[in-house]
Amino acid sequence: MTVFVRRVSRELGVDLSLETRHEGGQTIIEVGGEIDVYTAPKLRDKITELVGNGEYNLVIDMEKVDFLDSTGLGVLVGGLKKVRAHDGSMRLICNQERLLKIFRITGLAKVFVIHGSQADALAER
Amino acid sequence: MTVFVRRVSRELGVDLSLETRHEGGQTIIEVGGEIDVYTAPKLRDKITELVGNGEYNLVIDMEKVDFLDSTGLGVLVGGLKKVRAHDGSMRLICNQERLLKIFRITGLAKVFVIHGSQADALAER
Amino acid sequence: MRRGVTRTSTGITVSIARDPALVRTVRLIAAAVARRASPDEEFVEEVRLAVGEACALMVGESASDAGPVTVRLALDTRLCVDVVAAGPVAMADSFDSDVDGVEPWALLRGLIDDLSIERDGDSTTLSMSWPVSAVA
Amino acid sequence: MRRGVTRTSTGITVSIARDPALVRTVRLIAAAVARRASPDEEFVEEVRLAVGEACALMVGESASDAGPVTVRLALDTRLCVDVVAAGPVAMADSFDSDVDGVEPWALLRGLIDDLSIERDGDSTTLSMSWPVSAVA
Ligand SMILES: Nc1ncnc2c1ncn2[C@@H]1O[C@H](COP(=O)(O)OP(=O)(O)O)[C@@H](O)[C@H]1O
Ligand SMILES: Nc1ncnc2c1ncn2[C@@H]1O[C@H](COP(=O)(O)OP(=O)(O)O)[C@@H](O)[C@H]1O
Repeated sequence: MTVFVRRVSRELGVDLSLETRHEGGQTIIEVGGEIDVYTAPKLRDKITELVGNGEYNLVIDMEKVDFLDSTGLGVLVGGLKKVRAHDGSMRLICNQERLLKIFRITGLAKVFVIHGSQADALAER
Repeated sequence: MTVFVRRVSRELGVDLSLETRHEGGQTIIEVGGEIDVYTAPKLRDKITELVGNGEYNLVIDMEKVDFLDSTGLGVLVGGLKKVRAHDGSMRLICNQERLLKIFRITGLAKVFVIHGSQADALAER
Repeated sequence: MRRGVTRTSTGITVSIARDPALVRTVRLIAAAVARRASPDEEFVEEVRLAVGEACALMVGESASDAGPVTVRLALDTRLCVDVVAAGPVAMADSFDSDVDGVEPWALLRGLIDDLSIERDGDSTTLSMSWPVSAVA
Repeated sequence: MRRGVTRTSTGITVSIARDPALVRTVRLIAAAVARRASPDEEFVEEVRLAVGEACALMVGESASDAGPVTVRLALDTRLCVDVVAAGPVAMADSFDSDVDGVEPWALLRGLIDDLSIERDGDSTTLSMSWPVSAVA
Protein backbone atom coordinates (compact mmCIF):
# COMPACT_ATOMS: atom_id res chain seq x y z
CA MET A 1 0.00 0.00 0.00
CA THR A 2 2.89 2.37 0.63
CA VAL A 3 4.30 1.55 -2.78
CA PHE A 4 0.83 2.12 -4.14
CA VAL A 5 0.47 5.59 -2.69
CA ARG A 6 4.00 6.49 -3.64
CA ARG A 7 3.37 5.79 -7.31
CA VAL A 8 0.08 7.58 -7.38
CA SER A 9 1.49 10.71 -5.83
CA ARG A 10 4.26 10.56 -8.40
CA GLU A 11 2.05 10.45 -11.41
CA LEU A 12 -0.29 13.01 -9.91
CA GLY A 13 2.56 15.44 -9.71
CA VAL A 14 2.26 16.05 -5.99
CA ASP A 15 5.61 17.53 -5.11
CA LEU A 16 6.59 18.39 -1.57
CA SER A 17 4.51 18.71 1.58
CA LEU A 18 5.83 20.11 4.84
CA GLU A 19 4.08 19.94 8.19
CA THR A 20 5.63 21.32 11.34
CA ARG A 21 4.83 20.31 14.94
CA HIS A 22 6.43 21.08 18.27
CA GLU A 23 6.93 18.40 20.88
CA GLY A 24 9.04 18.49 24.02
CA GLY A 25 11.35 21.30 22.90
CA GLN A 26 11.86 19.75 19.51
CA THR A 27 10.51 20.83 16.16
CA ILE A 28 9.33 17.97 13.98
CA ILE A 29 9.08 18.61 10.25
CA GLU A 30 7.07 15.94 8.51
CA VAL A 31 8.13 15.87 4.89
CA GLY A 32 6.07 14.16 2.20
CA GLY A 33 6.54 13.66 -1.56
CA GLU A 34 9.70 14.17 -3.55
CA ILE A 35 12.73 16.12 -2.33
CA ASP A 36 14.55 16.93 -5.54
CA VAL A 37 16.26 19.72 -7.47
CA TYR A 38 12.87 21.42 -7.89
CA THR A 39 11.36 21.06 -4.43
CA ALA A 40 14.44 21.06 -2.16
CA PRO A 41 14.53 24.89 -1.94
CA LYS A 42 11.16 24.76 -0.14
CA LEU A 43 12.62 22.51 2.54
CA ARG A 44 15.69 24.70 2.79
CA ASP A 45 13.51 27.79 3.25
CA LYS A 46 11.49 26.04 5.95
CA ILE A 47 14.65 25.07 7.86
CA THR A 48 16.08 28.57 7.50
CA GLU A 49 12.81 30.03 8.79
CA LEU A 50 12.75 27.73 11.83
CA VAL A 51 16.39 28.42 12.70
CA GLY A 52 15.67 32.13 12.26
CA ASN A 53 12.90 31.72 14.86
CA GLY A 54 15.35 30.22 17.31
CA GLU A 55 14.30 26.61 16.80
CA TYR A 56 17.59 24.74 16.88
CA ASN A 57 16.48 21.19 17.66
CA LEU A 58 14.96 19.76 14.53
CA VAL A 59 13.65 16.30 13.69
CA ILE A 60 13.06 15.69 9.98
CA ASP A 61 10.49 12.93 9.56
CA MET A 62 11.04 11.38 6.12
CA GLU A 63 8.61 8.49 6.41
CA LYS A 64 6.38 9.92 3.68
CA VAL A 65 9.24 10.89 1.38
CA ASP A 66 9.06 9.08 -1.96
CA PHE A 67 12.21 10.36 -3.54
CA LEU A 68 15.42 12.07 -2.48
CA ASP A 69 18.25 13.31 -4.67
CA SER A 70 21.58 14.99 -3.94
CA THR A 71 19.99 18.42 -3.89
CA GLY A 72 17.82 17.17 -1.03
CA LEU A 73 20.88 15.76 0.72
CA GLY A 74 22.60 19.11 0.31
CA VAL A 75 19.71 20.86 2.00
CA LEU A 76 19.80 18.39 4.89
CA VAL A 77 23.55 18.84 5.34
CA GLY A 78 23.10 22.61 5.08
CA GLY A 79 20.42 22.42 7.78
CA LEU A 80 22.66 20.36 10.02
CA LYS A 81 25.37 23.01 9.75
CA LYS A 82 22.91 25.76 10.56
CA VAL A 83 21.58 24.17 13.76
CA ARG A 84 25.07 23.13 14.86
CA ALA A 85 26.18 26.73 14.58
CA HIS A 86 23.67 27.33 17.41
CA ASP A 87 24.64 24.18 19.34
CA GLY A 88 21.43 22.62 18.12
CA SER A 89 20.70 19.24 16.58
CA MET A 90 19.05 17.84 13.52
CA ARG A 91 17.99 14.22 13.48
CA LEU A 92 16.22 12.25 10.78
CA ILE A 93 13.42 9.70 10.88
CA CYS A 94 13.63 7.22 8.06
CA ASN A 95 12.99 3.51 7.79
CA GLN A 96 12.76 3.18 4.03
CA GLU A 97 15.59 1.08 2.67
CA ARG A 98 15.58 2.98 -0.64
CA LEU A 99 16.37 6.21 1.16
CA LEU A 100 18.76 4.72 3.72
CA LYS A 101 20.79 3.39 0.80
CA ILE A 102 21.25 6.95 -0.47
CA PHE A 103 22.61 8.05 2.90
CA ARG A 104 24.98 5.09 2.93
CA ILE A 105 26.27 5.61 -0.61
CA THR A 106 27.11 9.25 0.08
CA GLY A 107 28.65 8.57 3.47
CA LEU A 108 25.97 10.69 5.12
CA ALA A 109 24.64 7.76 7.15
CA LYS A 110 27.59 8.49 9.47
CA VAL A 111 26.90 12.20 9.57
CA PHE A 112 23.24 12.05 10.56
CA VAL A 113 21.54 10.40 13.48
CA ILE A 114 18.78 8.42 11.77
CA HIS A 115 15.89 6.92 13.75
CA GLY A 116 13.43 4.28 12.57
CA SER A 117 10.32 6.01 13.90
CA GLN A 118 9.05 9.15 15.64
CA ALA A 119 8.68 7.18 18.85
CA ASP A 120 12.37 6.19 18.72
CA ALA A 121 13.41 9.72 17.86
CA LEU A 122 11.51 11.28 20.76
CA ALA A 123 12.53 8.56 23.24
CA GLU A 124 16.24 8.77 22.44
CA ARG A 125 16.63 12.50 22.40
CA MET B 1 -10.58 4.63 -6.10
CA THR B 2 -11.06 3.78 -9.77
CA VAL B 3 -8.98 6.79 -10.71
CA PHE B 4 -6.44 5.62 -8.19
CA VAL B 5 -6.08 2.16 -9.65
CA ARG B 6 -6.08 3.47 -13.18
CA ARG B 7 -3.06 5.68 -12.53
CA VAL B 8 -1.18 3.03 -10.69
CA SER B 9 -1.62 0.51 -13.46
CA ARG B 10 -0.44 3.17 -15.87
CA GLU B 11 2.77 3.92 -14.14
CA LEU B 12 3.37 0.27 -13.46
CA GLY B 13 3.28 -0.40 -17.15
CA VAL B 14 0.51 -2.98 -16.98
CA ASP B 15 -0.68 -3.14 -20.54
CA LEU B 16 -3.62 -5.26 -21.58
CA SER B 17 -5.41 -8.06 -19.79
CA LEU B 18 -7.99 -10.29 -21.44
CA GLU B 19 -10.30 -12.72 -19.65
CA THR B 20 -12.87 -14.77 -21.49
CA ARG B 21 -16.04 -16.30 -20.04
CA HIS B 22 -19.04 -18.01 -21.58
CA GLU B 23 -22.52 -17.23 -20.39
CA GLY B 24 -25.85 -18.13 -22.03
CA GLY B 25 -24.50 -18.60 -25.52
CA GLN B 26 -22.48 -15.41 -25.35
CA THR B 27 -18.77 -14.96 -25.02
CA ILE B 28 -17.77 -12.21 -22.64
CA ILE B 29 -14.28 -10.75 -23.02
CA GLU B 30 -13.28 -8.71 -19.99
CA VAL B 31 -10.62 -6.26 -21.11
CA GLY B 32 -8.40 -4.42 -18.63
CA GLY B 33 -5.64 -1.84 -19.02
CA GLU B 34 -4.81 0.21 -22.08
CA ILE B 35 -6.02 -0.61 -25.59
CA ASP B 36 -3.61 1.30 -27.78
CA VAL B 37 -1.37 1.03 -30.82
CA TYR B 38 0.85 -1.42 -28.91
CA THR B 39 -1.71 -3.65 -27.23
CA ALA B 40 -4.64 -3.60 -29.68
CA PRO B 41 -3.21 -6.46 -31.78
CA LYS B 42 -3.62 -8.74 -28.74
CA LEU B 43 -7.34 -7.93 -28.59
CA ARG B 44 -7.62 -8.37 -32.34
CA ASP B 45 -5.97 -11.79 -32.13
CA LYS B 46 -8.31 -12.83 -29.31
CA ILE B 47 -11.40 -11.84 -31.33
CA THR B 48 -10.07 -13.59 -34.43
CA GLU B 49 -9.42 -16.72 -32.37
CA LEU B 50 -12.94 -16.72 -30.89
CA VAL B 51 -14.61 -16.15 -34.25
CA GLY B 52 -12.41 -18.92 -35.66
CA ASN B 53 -13.83 -21.20 -32.95
CA GLY B 54 -17.36 -20.40 -34.04
CA GLU B 55 -18.11 -17.93 -31.26
CA TYR B 56 -20.10 -15.24 -33.02
CA ASN B 57 -21.88 -13.52 -30.14
CA LEU B 58 -19.37 -11.42 -28.30
CA VAL B 59 -19.69 -9.01 -25.42
CA ILE B 60 -16.64 -6.81 -24.83
CA ASP B 61 -16.59 -5.64 -21.23
CA MET B 62 -14.57 -2.43 -21.09
CA GLU B 63 -15.22 -1.49 -17.47
CA LYS B 64 -11.57 -1.99 -16.54
CA VAL B 65 -10.19 -0.27 -19.62
CA ASP B 66 -8.11 2.78 -18.71
CA PHE B 67 -7.30 4.04 -22.16
CA LEU B 68 -8.55 3.56 -25.71
CA ASP B 69 -7.14 5.04 -28.90
CA SER B 70 -8.14 4.80 -32.55
CA THR B 71 -6.19 1.61 -33.06
CA GLY B 72 -8.39 0.05 -30.37
CA LEU B 73 -11.48 1.44 -32.08
CA GLY B 74 -10.29 -0.06 -35.35
CA VAL B 75 -9.97 -3.47 -33.73
CA LEU B 76 -13.49 -3.20 -32.29
CA VAL B 77 -14.95 -2.19 -35.68
CA GLY B 78 -12.97 -4.99 -37.33
CA GLY B 79 -14.40 -7.42 -34.78
CA LEU B 80 -17.91 -6.19 -35.42
CA LYS B 81 -17.48 -6.82 -39.14
CA LYS B 82 -16.15 -10.31 -38.50
CA VAL B 83 -19.06 -11.45 -36.29
CA ARG B 84 -21.61 -9.82 -38.61
CA ALA B 85 -20.20 -11.82 -41.50
CA HIS B 86 -21.47 -14.83 -39.50
CA ASP B 87 -24.76 -13.18 -38.52
CA GLY B 88 -23.32 -12.72 -35.06
CA SER B 89 -23.24 -9.76 -32.73
CA MET B 90 -20.71 -7.76 -30.80
CA ARG B 91 -21.86 -5.54 -27.96
CA LEU B 92 -19.85 -3.39 -25.62
CA ILE B 93 -20.08 -2.75 -21.89
CA CYS B 94 -18.83 0.66 -20.92
CA ASN B 95 -19.99 3.23 -18.43
CA GLN B 96 -16.89 5.42 -18.29
CA GLU B 97 -17.61 8.86 -19.65
CA ARG B 98 -14.02 9.27 -20.89
CA LEU B 99 -14.40 6.27 -23.15
CA LEU B 100 -17.99 6.97 -24.21
CA LYS B 101 -16.80 10.37 -25.40
CA ILE B 102 -14.37 8.66 -27.77
CA PHE B 103 -17.18 6.61 -29.28
CA ARG B 104 -19.27 9.74 -29.69
CA ILE B 105 -16.51 11.82 -31.29
CA THR B 106 -15.80 9.14 -33.89
CA GLY B 107 -19.46 8.45 -34.63
CA LEU B 108 -19.03 4.89 -33.37
CA ALA B 109 -21.56 5.39 -30.56
CA LYS B 110 -24.18 4.84 -33.28
CA VAL B 111 -22.45 1.79 -34.68
CA PHE B 112 -22.10 -0.18 -31.44
CA VAL B 113 -24.69 -1.27 -28.93
CA ILE B 114 -23.17 -0.05 -25.66
CA HIS B 115 -24.49 -1.25 -22.30
CA GLY B 116 -23.81 0.28 -18.90
CA SER B 117 -23.12 -3.00 -17.11
CA GLN B 118 -22.82 -6.78 -17.61
CA ALA B 119 -26.25 -7.22 -16.02
CA ASP B 120 -27.78 -4.89 -18.61
CA ALA B 121 -25.90 -6.54 -21.44
CA LEU B 122 -27.04 -10.05 -20.48
CA ALA B 123 -30.62 -8.97 -19.71
CA GLU B 124 -31.11 -7.13 -22.99
CA ARG B 125 -29.64 -9.66 -25.33
CA MET C 1 21.52 25.15 -6.91
CA ARG C 2 19.36 27.79 -8.53
CA ARG C 3 15.92 28.60 -7.31
CA GLY C 4 13.13 31.02 -8.01
CA VAL C 5 14.50 31.60 -11.50
CA THR C 6 12.04 33.56 -13.58
CA ARG C 7 11.12 31.88 -16.82
CA THR C 8 8.52 32.58 -19.41
CA SER C 9 8.22 29.17 -20.94
CA THR C 10 9.08 25.60 -20.26
CA GLY C 11 9.52 22.87 -22.80
CA ILE C 12 10.20 19.24 -23.29
CA THR C 13 10.96 17.37 -26.48
CA VAL C 14 10.84 13.62 -26.79
CA SER C 15 11.90 11.47 -29.73
CA ILE C 16 10.94 7.85 -29.90
CA ALA C 17 11.87 5.04 -32.22
CA ARG C 18 8.81 3.91 -34.21
CA ASP C 19 7.99 1.34 -31.61
CA PRO C 20 4.31 1.19 -30.60
CA ALA C 21 5.35 0.24 -27.06
CA LEU C 22 6.87 3.68 -26.57
CA VAL C 23 3.69 5.57 -27.32
CA ARG C 24 2.46 4.97 -23.80
CA THR C 25 5.60 6.65 -22.47
CA VAL C 26 4.85 9.70 -24.61
CA ARG C 27 1.34 9.74 -23.12
CA LEU C 28 2.87 9.68 -19.65
CA ILE C 29 5.00 12.70 -20.52
CA ALA C 30 2.10 14.55 -22.10
CA ALA C 31 0.00 13.96 -19.00
CA ALA C 32 2.81 15.13 -16.71
CA VAL C 33 3.25 18.35 -18.67
CA ALA C 34 -0.52 18.93 -18.88
CA ARG C 35 -0.79 18.45 -15.15
CA ARG C 36 1.76 21.21 -14.64
CA ALA C 37 -0.48 23.48 -16.70
CA SER C 38 -3.66 22.56 -14.86
CA PRO C 39 -4.72 20.12 -12.17
CA ASP C 40 -8.02 19.59 -14.01
CA GLU C 41 -7.97 15.85 -14.67
CA GLU C 42 -10.40 16.15 -17.58
CA PHE C 43 -7.97 18.48 -19.32
CA VAL C 44 -5.07 16.15 -18.51
CA GLU C 45 -6.96 13.21 -20.00
CA GLU C 46 -7.74 15.14 -23.15
CA VAL C 47 -4.09 16.05 -23.67
CA ARG C 48 -3.01 12.47 -22.92
CA LEU C 49 -5.47 11.11 -25.46
CA ALA C 50 -4.76 13.64 -28.21
CA VAL C 51 -0.98 13.47 -27.97
CA GLY C 52 -1.06 9.67 -27.72
CA GLU C 53 -3.34 9.50 -30.70
CA ALA C 54 -1.18 11.80 -32.84
CA CYS C 55 1.86 9.81 -31.85
CA ALA C 56 0.20 6.47 -32.53
CA LEU C 57 -0.84 7.65 -35.98
CA MET C 58 2.69 8.70 -36.83
CA VAL C 59 4.27 5.58 -35.36
CA GLY C 60 1.78 3.34 -37.13
CA GLU C 61 2.29 5.02 -40.48
CA SER C 62 5.51 3.46 -41.60
CA ALA C 63 8.16 0.87 -41.09
CA SER C 64 10.20 0.94 -37.92
CA ASP C 65 13.30 2.08 -39.78
CA ALA C 66 11.65 5.28 -40.96
CA GLY C 67 13.33 7.37 -38.29
CA PRO C 68 12.01 8.67 -35.00
CA VAL C 69 8.79 10.44 -34.17
CA THR C 70 9.47 13.63 -32.26
CA VAL C 71 7.02 15.25 -29.87
CA ARG C 72 7.66 18.81 -28.71
CA LEU C 73 5.68 20.09 -25.76
CA ALA C 74 5.90 23.75 -24.81
CA LEU C 75 4.06 25.41 -21.99
CA ASP C 76 3.57 29.15 -22.15
CA THR C 77 0.28 30.98 -22.37
CA ARG C 78 -0.82 27.87 -24.27
CA LEU C 79 0.22 24.27 -24.14
CA CYS C 80 1.53 23.66 -27.66
CA VAL C 81 2.33 20.21 -28.93
CA ASP C 82 3.99 19.35 -32.25
CA VAL C 83 4.38 15.79 -33.42
CA VAL C 84 6.96 15.49 -36.19
CA ALA C 85 7.88 12.50 -38.31
CA ALA C 86 9.92 11.98 -41.44
CA GLY C 87 8.01 10.94 -44.49
CA PRO C 88 4.53 11.53 -45.80
CA VAL C 89 1.49 10.71 -43.71
CA ALA C 90 -1.68 9.38 -45.27
CA MET C 91 -4.41 11.69 -44.11
CA ALA C 92 -7.28 10.06 -45.94
CA ASP C 93 -9.24 6.93 -45.27
CA SER C 94 -6.88 4.39 -46.76
CA PHE C 95 -8.92 1.26 -46.12
CA ASP C 96 -12.23 0.17 -47.53
CA SER C 97 -14.68 1.26 -44.90
CA ASP C 98 -18.15 -0.13 -44.66
CA VAL C 99 -18.95 2.00 -41.65
CA ASP C 100 -19.61 5.48 -42.94
CA GLY C 101 -17.58 8.40 -41.74
CA VAL C 102 -15.12 6.57 -39.54
CA GLU C 103 -11.40 6.67 -40.04
CA PRO C 104 -8.33 6.81 -37.81
CA TRP C 105 -8.09 10.57 -38.09
CA ALA C 106 -11.67 11.07 -36.98
CA LEU C 107 -10.73 10.88 -33.33
CA LEU C 108 -7.88 13.36 -33.50
CA ARG C 109 -9.87 15.80 -35.59
CA GLY C 110 -12.77 15.43 -33.20
CA LEU C 111 -10.58 16.11 -30.19
CA ILE C 112 -8.60 19.05 -31.53
CA ASP C 113 -10.33 22.05 -33.09
CA ASP C 114 -7.17 23.69 -34.33
CA LEU C 115 -5.32 20.60 -35.53
CA SER C 116 -2.88 21.61 -38.24
CA ILE C 117 -0.95 19.29 -40.50
CA GLU C 118 2.06 20.62 -42.34
CA ARG C 119 4.45 19.06 -44.81
CA ASP C 120 7.92 20.58 -44.77
CA GLY C 121 10.29 18.91 -47.16
CA ASP C 122 10.45 15.31 -46.06
CA SER C 123 8.73 15.70 -42.74
CA THR C 124 5.17 16.01 -41.54
CA THR C 125 4.20 18.02 -38.44
CA LEU C 126 0.93 17.71 -36.57
CA SER C 127 0.31 20.71 -34.32
CA MET C 128 -2.26 21.17 -31.62
CA SER C 129 -2.62 23.52 -28.68
CA TRP C 130 -4.74 24.28 -25.66
CA PRO C 131 -5.18 27.51 -23.74
CA VAL C 132 -3.83 27.35 -20.21
CA SER C 133 -4.18 29.68 -17.28
CA ALA C 134 -1.18 30.66 -15.18
CA VAL C 135 1.65 28.14 -15.04
CA ALA C 136 2.82 27.32 -11.53
CA MET D 1 -1.45 -1.07 -38.22
CA ARG D 2 1.80 -2.96 -37.94
CA ARG D 3 2.32 -5.65 -35.41
CA GLY D 4 4.88 -8.19 -34.41
CA VAL D 5 7.61 -6.13 -36.04
CA THR D 6 11.02 -7.50 -35.15
CA ARG D 7 13.30 -4.94 -33.67
CA THR D 8 16.65 -5.18 -32.04
CA SER D 9 16.59 -2.03 -30.02
CA THR D 10 14.22 0.57 -28.77
CA GLY D 11 15.08 4.11 -27.84
CA ILE D 12 13.70 7.31 -26.53
CA THR D 13 15.36 10.70 -26.35
CA VAL D 14 14.07 13.56 -24.27
CA SER D 15 15.27 17.15 -24.18
CA ILE D 16 14.21 19.48 -21.44
CA ALA D 17 14.65 23.17 -20.87
CA ARG D 18 16.89 23.74 -17.80
CA ASP D 19 13.87 23.89 -15.56
CA PRO D 20 14.19 21.89 -12.32
CA ALA D 21 10.48 21.14 -12.45
CA LEU D 22 11.00 19.01 -15.57
CA VAL D 23 13.51 16.69 -13.95
CA ARG D 24 10.69 14.72 -12.36
CA THR D 25 9.23 14.11 -15.82
CA VAL D 26 12.56 12.71 -16.96
CA ARG D 27 12.50 10.39 -13.93
CA LEU D 28 9.05 9.24 -14.96
CA ILE D 29 10.34 8.39 -18.43
CA ALA D 30 13.44 6.65 -17.11
CA ALA D 31 11.28 4.52 -14.81
CA ALA D 32 8.90 3.65 -17.66
CA VAL D 33 11.78 2.54 -19.88
CA ALA D 34 13.45 0.63 -17.05
CA ARG D 35 10.19 -1.14 -16.32
CA ARG D 36 10.09 -2.35 -19.91
CA ALA D 37 13.53 -3.86 -19.36
CA SER D 38 12.66 -5.52 -16.09
CA PRO D 39 9.72 -5.63 -13.71
CA ASP D 40 12.14 -5.65 -10.76
CA GLU D 41 11.11 -2.55 -8.84
CA GLU D 42 14.49 -2.25 -7.17
CA PHE D 43 16.13 -1.98 -10.58
CA VAL D 44 13.48 0.51 -11.71
CA GLU D 45 14.13 2.65 -8.63
CA GLU D 46 17.86 2.59 -9.23
CA VAL D 47 17.46 3.77 -12.81
CA ARG D 48 14.96 6.43 -11.75
CA LEU D 49 17.35 7.74 -9.12
CA ALA D 50 20.50 7.66 -11.25
CA VAL D 51 18.94 9.27 -14.32
CA GLY D 52 17.15 11.86 -12.20
CA GLU D 53 20.38 12.62 -10.38
CA ALA D 54 22.42 13.01 -13.58
CA CYS D 55 19.72 15.22 -15.01
CA ALA D 56 19.44 17.32 -11.84
CA LEU D 57 23.20 17.86 -11.83
CA MET D 58 23.16 19.05 -15.43
CA VAL D 59 20.07 21.21 -14.98
CA GLY D 60 21.45 22.73 -11.78
CA GLU D 61 24.80 23.52 -13.33
CA SER D 62 24.02 26.66 -15.25
CA ALA D 63 21.56 29.39 -16.08
CA SER D 64 18.26 28.49 -17.64
CA ASP D 65 19.28 29.97 -20.99
CA ALA D 66 22.19 27.56 -21.38
CA GLY D 67 20.26 25.32 -23.73
CA PRO D 68 18.49 22.07 -23.11
CA VAL D 69 19.61 18.96 -21.29
CA THR D 70 19.13 15.88 -23.46
CA VAL D 71 18.63 12.39 -22.11
CA ARG D 72 18.95 9.44 -24.49
CA LEU D 73 17.67 6.07 -23.32
CA ALA D 74 18.33 2.99 -25.42
CA LEU D 75 17.28 -0.50 -24.59
CA ASP D 76 19.15 -3.36 -26.17
CA THR D 77 21.20 -5.98 -24.39
CA ARG D 78 21.87 -3.15 -21.94
CA LEU D 79 19.88 -0.15 -20.87
CA CYS D 80 22.14 2.73 -21.88
CA VAL D 81 21.49 6.28 -20.77
CA ASP D 82 23.36 9.38 -21.93
CA VAL D 83 22.72 12.78 -20.42
CA VAL D 84 24.06 15.57 -22.60
CA ALA D 85 24.28 19.28 -21.92
CA ALA D 86 26.01 22.22 -23.55
CA GLY D 87 28.78 23.80 -21.58
CA PRO D 88 31.27 22.57 -19.04
CA VAL D 89 30.19 20.76 -15.92
CA ALA D 90 31.97 21.23 -12.63
CA MET D 91 32.89 17.75 -11.50
CA ALA D 92 34.67 18.70 -8.31
CA ASP D 93 33.47 19.79 -4.93
CA SER D 94 32.90 23.46 -5.63
CA PHE D 95 31.74 24.52 -2.18
CA ASP D 96 33.56 24.67 1.11
CA SER D 97 32.63 21.42 2.72
CA ASP D 98 33.04 20.81 6.40
CA VAL D 99 31.65 17.31 6.12
CA ASP D 100 34.42 15.20 4.68
CA GLY D 101 33.95 13.29 1.49
CA VAL D 102 30.50 14.48 0.56
CA GLU D 103 29.72 16.27 -2.65
CA PRO D 104 26.88 16.27 -5.20
CA TRP D 105 28.64 13.77 -7.44
CA ALA D 106 29.10 11.28 -4.64
CA LEU D 107 25.64 9.86 -5.06
CA LEU D 108 25.88 9.36 -8.81
CA ARG D 109 29.35 7.86 -8.59
CA GLY D 110 28.14 5.60 -5.82
CA LEU D 111 25.16 4.45 -7.83
CA ILE D 112 26.87 3.86 -11.15
CA ASP D 113 30.01 1.77 -11.42
CA ASP D 114 30.70 2.58 -15.04
CA LEU D 115 29.78 6.27 -14.99
CA SER D 116 31.68 8.02 -17.76
CA ILE D 117 31.96 11.75 -18.28
CA GLU D 118 33.04 13.07 -21.65
CA ARG D 119 33.67 16.53 -22.98
CA ASP D 120 33.11 16.88 -26.70
CA GLY D 121 33.63 20.39 -27.97
CA ASP D 122 31.14 22.50 -26.09
CA SER D 123 29.09 19.70 -24.63
CA THR D 124 29.39 17.30 -21.73
CA THR D 125 27.96 13.78 -21.79
CA LEU D 126 27.35 11.59 -18.75
CA SER D 127 26.93 7.95 -19.69
CA MET D 128 25.70 5.06 -17.62
CA SER D 129 24.34 1.62 -18.38
CA TRP D 130 22.82 -1.46 -16.82
CA PRO D 131 22.72 -5.03 -18.04
CA VAL D 132 19.22 -6.23 -18.86
CA SER D 133 17.86 -9.65 -19.60
CA ALA D 134 15.49 -10.20 -22.53
CA VAL D 135 13.37 -7.23 -23.53
CA ALA D 136 9.67 -8.00 -23.83
N1 LIG E 1 -10.17 5.80 -35.57
C1 LIG E 1 -11.13 5.07 -36.08
N2 LIG E 1 -12.36 5.46 -35.86
C2 LIG E 1 -13.34 4.76 -36.33
N3 LIG E 1 -13.22 3.66 -37.07
C3 LIG E 1 -12.03 3.25 -37.33
C4 LIG E 1 -10.91 3.89 -36.85
N4 LIG E 1 -9.83 3.20 -37.26
C5 LIG E 1 -10.28 2.19 -37.97
N5 LIG E 1 -11.61 2.20 -38.04
C6 LIG E 1 -12.48 1.25 -38.69
O1 LIG E 1 -12.05 -0.02 -38.35
C7 LIG E 1 -12.10 -0.87 -39.44
C8 LIG E 1 -11.00 -1.89 -39.29
O2 LIG E 1 -9.75 -1.31 -39.51
P1 LIG E 1 -8.38 -2.05 -39.19
O3 LIG E 1 -7.99 -1.74 -37.79
O4 LIG E 1 -7.39 -1.64 -40.20
O5 LIG E 1 -8.79 -3.56 -39.17
P2 LIG E 1 -8.85 -4.78 -40.15
O6 LIG E 1 -7.43 -5.21 -40.43
O7 LIG E 1 -9.60 -5.78 -39.32
O8 LIG E 1 -9.60 -4.34 -41.37
C9 LIG E 1 -12.00 0.00 -40.68
O9 LIG E 1 -12.86 -0.46 -41.68
C10 LIG E 1 -12.42 1.37 -40.20
O10 LIG E 1 -13.72 1.68 -40.66
N1 LIG F 1 25.22 14.99 -2.91
C1 LIG F 1 25.67 15.39 -1.73
N2 LIG F 1 26.03 14.45 -0.90
C2 LIG F 1 26.47 14.80 0.26
N3 LIG F 1 26.58 16.04 0.70
C3 LIG F 1 26.25 17.00 -0.09
C4 LIG F 1 25.74 16.75 -1.34
N4 LIG F 1 25.44 17.93 -1.90
C5 LIG F 1 25.76 18.86 -1.05
N5 LIG F 1 26.27 18.32 0.04
C6 LIG F 1 26.72 19.01 1.25
O1 LIG F 1 25.70 19.94 1.60
C7 LIG F 1 26.30 21.14 2.03
C8 LIG F 1 25.39 22.26 1.65
O2 LIG F 1 25.40 22.48 0.26
P1 LIG F 1 24.39 23.41 -0.44
O3 LIG F 1 23.19 22.63 -0.84
O4 LIG F 1 25.07 24.11 -1.55
O5 LIG F 1 23.84 24.34 0.72
P2 LIG F 1 24.17 25.73 1.38
O6 LIG F 1 23.75 26.78 0.39
O7 LIG F 1 23.29 25.68 2.58
O8 LIG F 1 25.63 25.74 1.71
C9 LIG F 1 27.68 21.21 1.38
O9 LIG F 1 28.62 21.71 2.28
C10 LIG F 1 28.02 19.75 1.06
O10 LIG F 1 28.95 19.22 1.94
